[in-house]
Amino acid sequence: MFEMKSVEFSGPLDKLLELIEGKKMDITRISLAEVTADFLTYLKDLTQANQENKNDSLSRIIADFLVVASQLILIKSKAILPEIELSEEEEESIQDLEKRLELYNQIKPMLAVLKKSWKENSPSFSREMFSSIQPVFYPPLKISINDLKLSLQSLVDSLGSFILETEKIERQIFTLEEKVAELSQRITDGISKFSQVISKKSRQEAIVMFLALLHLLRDQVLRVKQSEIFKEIELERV
Amino acid sequence: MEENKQNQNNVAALEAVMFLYGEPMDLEKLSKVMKISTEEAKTALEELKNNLLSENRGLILIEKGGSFVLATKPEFSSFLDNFVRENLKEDLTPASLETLSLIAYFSPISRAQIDYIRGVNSSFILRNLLIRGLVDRKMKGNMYLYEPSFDFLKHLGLENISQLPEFVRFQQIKDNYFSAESSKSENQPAFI
Amino acid sequence: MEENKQNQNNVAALEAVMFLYGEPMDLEKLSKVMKISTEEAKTALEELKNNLLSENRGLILIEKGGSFVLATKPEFSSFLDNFVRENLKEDLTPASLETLSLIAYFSPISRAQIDYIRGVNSSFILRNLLIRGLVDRKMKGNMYLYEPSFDFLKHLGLENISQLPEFVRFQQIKDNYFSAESSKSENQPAFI
Repeated sequence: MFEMKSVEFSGPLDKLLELIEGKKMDITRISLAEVTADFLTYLKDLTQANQENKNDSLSRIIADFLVVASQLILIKSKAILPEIELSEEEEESIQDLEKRLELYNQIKPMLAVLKKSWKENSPSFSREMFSSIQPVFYPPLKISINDLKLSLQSLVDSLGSFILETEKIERQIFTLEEKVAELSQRITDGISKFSQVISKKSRQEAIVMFLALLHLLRDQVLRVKQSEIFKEIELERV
Repeated sequence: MEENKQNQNNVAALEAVMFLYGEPMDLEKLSKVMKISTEEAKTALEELKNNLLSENRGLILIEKGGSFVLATKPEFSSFLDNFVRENLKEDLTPASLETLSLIAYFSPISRAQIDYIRGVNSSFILRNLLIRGLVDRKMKGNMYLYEPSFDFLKHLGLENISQLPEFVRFQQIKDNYFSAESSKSENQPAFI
Repeated sequence: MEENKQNQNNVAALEAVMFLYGEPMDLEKLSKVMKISTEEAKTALEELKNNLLSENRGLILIEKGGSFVLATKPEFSSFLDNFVRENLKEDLTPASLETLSLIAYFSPISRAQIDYIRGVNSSFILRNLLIRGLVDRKMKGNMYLYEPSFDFLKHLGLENISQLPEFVRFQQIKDNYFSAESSKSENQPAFI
């Protein structure tokens, strides 16, 4: 099962490559569509592990995985329904993913090399600054109490933006498990349209909701019907 | 003869200054402290570096971005175990390793480039690496460029970054990739 | 021939060890650190001393009561003294001022906390502030805690840090920040 130590988790590109290599395929759109399900399963396991053991770095890894997952879902959808027209932006994003995977594949040996060097290193050491000098009190010529206050204030201000950034990322993380439960509940409550499920939800959350939908579909908990592309997805409990 | 004598003196003075200061110094700072020209400082540095190659010397000269610092030869690290910094003993996570190797082999590199190649947001990892002192960043234009720090070089016992294993080979990947990128389109989202 | 080679190696190792330790060491300690006999250490010391006589060396070996330490040659002392003084006199950089204000308001504070709040490694700046006598540090458990020096507070015309402007407000920010950080995860925030 899952190692809980976050050090064991690799990034999304690494995982994706591993899955593609596992199928002995090249990096193509077909192979990407092929491994989408496995990738989502891995993501589900990650989110489950995260629920059992809240951990900051794991949450961050999941956020990273979600970005790639949404691109894969796009590829998968296109593979299943070839008549889907991808927008220019979507097409670029898929090409980007392919390009990144190619590059990542090339630099993978680099990571291995550095990892080895890091482990088997013989370090050099330098001396501390003026290590032979005893401290002497040398006040700066111009320094006032106000300088200290202003400097600290601007540091605190920049801290605020970093904390906000942290919260933003955390807000983006909706665990798949939660969404599966939510979706399941809402269908039980009588909701029958996917658009109702994702109304007023952020793009990120909508993606996870769609993931949840795929999971319920796979587990044969529900049936879906879509008369036309971009039309309403009708939901029905099995 | 006179000039040679002067050179020798500069090498000795250089050694004394670098020993005392202990932190990296660039040519400008050295020439100012030693009251010689940057040309003379450069000659003295080269001679010092050459002298250190001798088997009876225990030091190396580490260089990064035009700055230099004296450090112990890596072969003697087993005698100096207790100087290893606590926060360098820890293993690197796969994400840190990924980011650090990009910075080591592809420096100087922007956060946007790192994010693009990794396919994920790297701000936390970069912050962590900065805090651990393994990478430096410098402002260029309106963005930060990241590069390996002196502490990183020291930790691996390298005199400069090009001593990293297979450095040239991986540099080529970077050159191929980035030159293809920049010739292809004007609007490159990843490299702004 | 073999023996000569070994001697050379000992001299190099000795140079590395003394360079880094920077404190007087006697034969016993040297032989223990270098894992050689005191006899071999003595031979290496003599050879090092001899090598340092060369005009292109800037260091000397000082002996005091059976202990040995490397130091800069006296002939360089006037320009090195100047160098030290110039360095201590330099204006504080924005980064130094930031670190100093952090220590003033949030003391006692550990290096890990300082690094974490600033988002970069602060060891060079802390060393600078220490030798300028602006901050002190004291060991608590296995880490140093930093605080403003008495001289520095006096220089600012303060009797204690609570007289700093808006001291209470900043204290609250500190408390909020660290308690929020530590409640968020089990992992120590400073060591992500």
